[in-house]
Amino acid sequence: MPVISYREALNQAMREEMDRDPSVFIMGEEVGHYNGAYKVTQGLLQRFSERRVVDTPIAEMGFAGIGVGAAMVGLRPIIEFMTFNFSLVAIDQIINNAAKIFQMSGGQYHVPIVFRGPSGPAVQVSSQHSQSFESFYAHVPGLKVVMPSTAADAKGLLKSAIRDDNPVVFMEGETLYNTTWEVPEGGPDDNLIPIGVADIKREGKDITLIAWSKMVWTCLDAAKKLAEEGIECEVVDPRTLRPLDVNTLAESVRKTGRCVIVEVGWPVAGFGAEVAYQMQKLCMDSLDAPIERVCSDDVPMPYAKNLEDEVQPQVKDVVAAVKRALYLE
Amino acid sequence: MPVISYREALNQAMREEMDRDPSVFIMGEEVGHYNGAYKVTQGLLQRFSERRVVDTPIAEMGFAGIGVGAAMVGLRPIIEFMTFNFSLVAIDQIINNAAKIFQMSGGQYHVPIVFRGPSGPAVQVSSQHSQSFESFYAHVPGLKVVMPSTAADAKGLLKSAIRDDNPVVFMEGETLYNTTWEVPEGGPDDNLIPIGVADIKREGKDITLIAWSKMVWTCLDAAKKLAEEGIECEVVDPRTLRPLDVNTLAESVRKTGRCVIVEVGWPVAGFGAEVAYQMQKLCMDSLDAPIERVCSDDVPMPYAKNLEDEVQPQVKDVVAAVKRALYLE
Amino acid sequence: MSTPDTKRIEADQDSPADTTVAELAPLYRQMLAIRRMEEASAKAYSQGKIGGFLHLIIGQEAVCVGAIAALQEKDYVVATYREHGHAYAKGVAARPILAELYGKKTGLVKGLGGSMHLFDKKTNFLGGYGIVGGHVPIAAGAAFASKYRGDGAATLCFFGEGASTIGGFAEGLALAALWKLPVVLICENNQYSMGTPMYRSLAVEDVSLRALAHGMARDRFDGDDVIKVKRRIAEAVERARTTGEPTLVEVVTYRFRGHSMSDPGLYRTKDEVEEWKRRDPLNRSRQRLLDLGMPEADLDALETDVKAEIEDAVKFAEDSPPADEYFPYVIKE
Amino acid sequence: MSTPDTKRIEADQDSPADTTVAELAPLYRQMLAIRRMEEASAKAYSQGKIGGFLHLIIGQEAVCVGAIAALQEKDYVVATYREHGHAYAKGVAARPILAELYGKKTGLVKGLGGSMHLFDKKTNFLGGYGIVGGHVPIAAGAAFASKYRGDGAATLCFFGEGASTIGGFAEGLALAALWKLPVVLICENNQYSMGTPMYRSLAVEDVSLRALAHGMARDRFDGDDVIKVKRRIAEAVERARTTGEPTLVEVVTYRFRGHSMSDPGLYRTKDEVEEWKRRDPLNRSRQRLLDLGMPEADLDALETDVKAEIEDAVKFAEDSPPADEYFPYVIKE
Ligand SMILES: Cc1ncc(C[n+]2csc(CCOP(=O)(O)OP(=O)(O)O)c2C)c(N)n1
Ligand SMILES: Cc1ncc(C[n+]2csc(CCOP(=O)(O)OP(=O)(O)O)c2C)c(N)n1
Ligand SMILES: [Mg+2]
Ligand SMILES: [Mg+2]
Repeated sequence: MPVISYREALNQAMREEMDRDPSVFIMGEEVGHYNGAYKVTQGLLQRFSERRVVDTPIAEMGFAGIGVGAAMVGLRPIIEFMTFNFSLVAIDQIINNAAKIFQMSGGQYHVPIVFRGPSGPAVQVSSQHSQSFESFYAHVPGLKVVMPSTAADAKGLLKSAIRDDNPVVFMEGETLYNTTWEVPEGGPDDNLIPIGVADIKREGKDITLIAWSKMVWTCLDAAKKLAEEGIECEVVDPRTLRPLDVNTLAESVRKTGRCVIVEVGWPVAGFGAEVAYQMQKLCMDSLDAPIERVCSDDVPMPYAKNLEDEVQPQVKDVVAAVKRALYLE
Repeated sequence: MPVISYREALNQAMREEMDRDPSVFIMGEEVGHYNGAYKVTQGLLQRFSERRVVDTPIAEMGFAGIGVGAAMVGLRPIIEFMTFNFSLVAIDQIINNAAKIFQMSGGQYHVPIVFRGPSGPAVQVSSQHSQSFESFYAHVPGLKVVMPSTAADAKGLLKSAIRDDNPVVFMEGETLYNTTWEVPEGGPDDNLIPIGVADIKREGKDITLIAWSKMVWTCLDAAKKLAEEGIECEVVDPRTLRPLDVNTLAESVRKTGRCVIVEVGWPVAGFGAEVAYQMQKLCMDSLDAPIERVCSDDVPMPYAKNLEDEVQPQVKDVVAAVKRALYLE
Repeated sequence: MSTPDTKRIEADQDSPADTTVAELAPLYRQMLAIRRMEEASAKAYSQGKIGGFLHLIIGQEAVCVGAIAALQEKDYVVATYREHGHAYAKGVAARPILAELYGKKTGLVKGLGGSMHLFDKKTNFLGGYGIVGGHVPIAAGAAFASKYRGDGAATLCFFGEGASTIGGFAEGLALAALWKLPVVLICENNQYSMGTPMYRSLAVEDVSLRALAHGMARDRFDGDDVIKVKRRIAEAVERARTTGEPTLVEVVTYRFRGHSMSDPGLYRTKDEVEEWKRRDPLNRSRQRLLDLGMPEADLDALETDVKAEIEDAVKFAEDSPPADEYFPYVIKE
Repeated sequence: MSTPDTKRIEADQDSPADTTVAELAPLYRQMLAIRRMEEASAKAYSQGKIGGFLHLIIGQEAVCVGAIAALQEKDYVVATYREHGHAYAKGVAARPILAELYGKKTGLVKGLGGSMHLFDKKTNFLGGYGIVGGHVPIAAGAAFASKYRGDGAATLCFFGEGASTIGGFAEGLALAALWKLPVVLICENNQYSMGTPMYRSLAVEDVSLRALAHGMARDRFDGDDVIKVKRRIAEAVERARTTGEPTLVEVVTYRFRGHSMSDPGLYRTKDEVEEWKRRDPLNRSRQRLLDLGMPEADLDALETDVKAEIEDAVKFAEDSPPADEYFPYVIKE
């Protein structure tokens, strides 16, 4: 299987879907002539022209809303946020319009739209540019929320998101674009990954690590380390936060009896809290220890590299949490 | 002790603090000449003039940001959102500016501001006007989030919020304004309630009900009903969601061994999930049953009264959850 | 504040636009039906049969009726929470509108949206929205789609003067101007934003000045004469259809009732309201029809007919079964 | 698009504003120090000693230096992420600025903010902000406070032409105009928003047209001559101080480097960049000082002095201890 980058996988997904369906177009800041701030839309303008690859001024609320309106009357917009930090100025369009129009119209209008872009901290871009808002979008009925961790998931899930008849918030890992993974080849209709299905990224019997996006990689590294000490971690990646595949998660937790949730964002009312609620509810009898959570520190992200590293969840933090959950400390 | 309405309590708190401190002013839509869309600012314009009671055009992002700027240079703004549903168009100012300026400036500038207004569903105002976003604001370090359930808490906590040197998101129950409670008399500096301290609204030994804002009333009604069947519920009201008084909550749960969390908003990644995470973490050994959650249905709010009632958590739903937690069904 | 660029409202009380009975009568009928429908809703609201917020358009009927009369069926309309009249003018029947206000299963949106959220796909009525300004980008989006497909449709977007200060409007306006989207942005300036008179919410008295910032076409006139509204909006629609260019149009009008049923409207003097009631667009059109030679008897017949239509709609709403499902309308399977 | 109202940029290459060595020399020194500071940051960035986003203002120095020269100490300045020069011009020393970029404990904001978030309470520098347009209401808020207190201070708010399409700017502008807040909104039009040239982001070439929508005072000119910038901004500051009225000012300028260090700037032709480098505001001021009779030797001395100042600041940053705490700066106790 060809090994490609997360960036290239997303690019292929959009290219294939735009080839397949003329109603799909992409709109956002610098997506065209600049080939994307993170080069995810590389080459799309050349291939599809300015009609379908639309560079926008800085007006997130405006172009997010334009996407919603266009979707209502039959187009399939992909709205790129340069980063999801900037989605806060457009969040009203996503929550009050995109998520509710199917309901408000009594099922007459649906909104097939994808809001995508990088999410989570990059490197030293400070507090206004280092945020993870997945818990905001996952909170809202009417939306789907997808957060792929690998190139293969990114491609298969973005294609499904573009074909979905509902608004999908598709959050990419800002630090994952250069990561590579085996991505199966095939025709435009092959290898789609259904939204709402979790994936076991590593099997293990001693403890379940639940993580998404970048934190899956952190958990896999921690699992390797712990394996050296004879501790077998199962790493489960929900891939989709809404709808959440609670059964796959719960099955693993019932099997291992222990659970550590790892997320890159702030702890309080983060999505990890929801996962914790579900797991204690579904697995209480099998739990041999309280569910542990590893998150960023509860602070705005500092600029200095040494502080930024301190704030973010590291492999060592996951290892420590696993040992607490196993009462090894 | 005089019994006054929640609305009057908020009005007194603002009047007293504006009398005490000339740097306090209130700004928002219809707060002055109209005396407030919900009449919470009744009489303030008359007493303090247009200089300190500022009617605004419809521009939440603009006047929320003006409040932040004014707070940076020494004023103490109270920004009223006609309802917190409209805070979504201003949320970038709250999260990216108000919550971060103290950190971004390395502690040089702080932002003593209160964002207040009604939150949660009213009656038949449909999906765009019936939302509860406390989990959004509680997620963000740099903010404090207060949600009083009674007139006494409303007055004591709003006075504390206005005096706080940090941005405080003060969410009032849209359906609580006419509720009454005993509110202690005293001077302008008396009876302040510290932010971050939970309150036990009813004592009981069999099970702990955790709820805030309007749901405290629902829980008290459910507790009465259950008492008739000999089930003694302890109703704990955190009053402040950030910072959360986990110890008081955990103490109660350890005592009763059972916990039901009741919230008016959507279930997924709601603040109840955070409470559940904390309780299972701190009380796992004392828990005799999984933590239950009672929330709104996971849907945008419908307009029709019968459907709206179905969607929202009712006393009967709390009663049923309590019985599930007690294995009585 | 009035500026050198302020477009004066020409006082044209006595110079009505040229028209015929054939053109005006149906528009008068629509305005009257909307008036009666609004009155019926107000009555039902006071009887507790309609809940939530109820925003009536009584006094402003000539704006939505005249403007939408300039459209073809394929054209789109996007409106606010004050949109019963716009839906009716676009072709939605009184029955599903009133049933919706009653929260019935037979309502236009199955009792899920209520007064503020009427939507009708058959007539390309893209909906009523409750977040001020948030619907302007949506209208620009429908226009974007028309340009993308080259379907020659135009989109009308209605909003109040109070919306002209919010970012959603500003961004929708800027993008429509930059991309030359076939949309007509119609500011229904009823001079109040809830209890706030224009002079406390806008730095200038002329909302259409916003167009100058973008080199966009603009127009501004009073909304008393439904035919005049139709003519002037038709120019903008034509511009959208042929050149694909947007227009910002301000129509000065007045709401006779409070902002919503819960607003007593104490911030306006009786005289002011009376003065505007003297300019009632319905009386004006009725008189014009008589002047044009429409027999009194025909007018009476028309009015009886309207009365029957609305009474039937009320009965339909009253007799319809309550709304009964919402889960199927969260996610499209 | 150019409209009838477009303010032409008068080509004044040969008609410099009247000034003296005493006035110009210190401004030239500031511009030079900023240029050297930016060059030093670029070098440190390429050495990996500075991380994150680094937005340089090289080529635009005359705007922040000239504008802030029109201020008093009590006046406030609010800027974007491209604000090293603005902080320096307001009186912040090169040492804490560079130490901040290095992420050191001795940095202006203790290593917590970095390049995009410089703040300095001593000089009333209200900060550098990273969300485009989000800082405009904050500037209006500082001006609101000045009006509330009657302290006679003015606030300058800097932003790029790319910010003129976003809601935060539109709402700040509307409220400043309505409430007559003593703020001067300065659009540093460097003709690009990242890789986007003006004609793809704005419907009109004249950003100051935005003022017409609010009956607000406006001005528009090129930013080559630091003295001219000072004079024209002084007029607006005077207006703010005396009448309390806001002004929207557009200054046309150019950035010689990419949007940030990670942008190669391939979207511009070499010729275009060269053309603008020929208009370098620093060379222009240096020549003007010579014409005004400043001895070459004094200029050399000034330049050596600046070189030393920046070298010292770099050394200070290099030798300072790393940032070491962040918890105390989340909530003020
Ligand atoms: C963003 C937002 N802020 C506030 C409100 C509350 N609100 C509803 S209608 C209204 C007044 C709107 O006035 P205008 O735009 O003139 O329209 P009109 O009601 O006069 O038709 C306000 C403030 C809202 N719905 N959305
Ligand atoms: C709301 C928002 N959207 C997008 C961005 C990403 N971004 C940062 S700077 C920039 C370009 C700004 O251009 P301009 O306003 O002209 O200022 P300049 O950088 O040219 O000084 C963009 C798109 C952002 N920071 N905030
Ligand atoms: Mg109005
Ligand atoms: Mg620029």
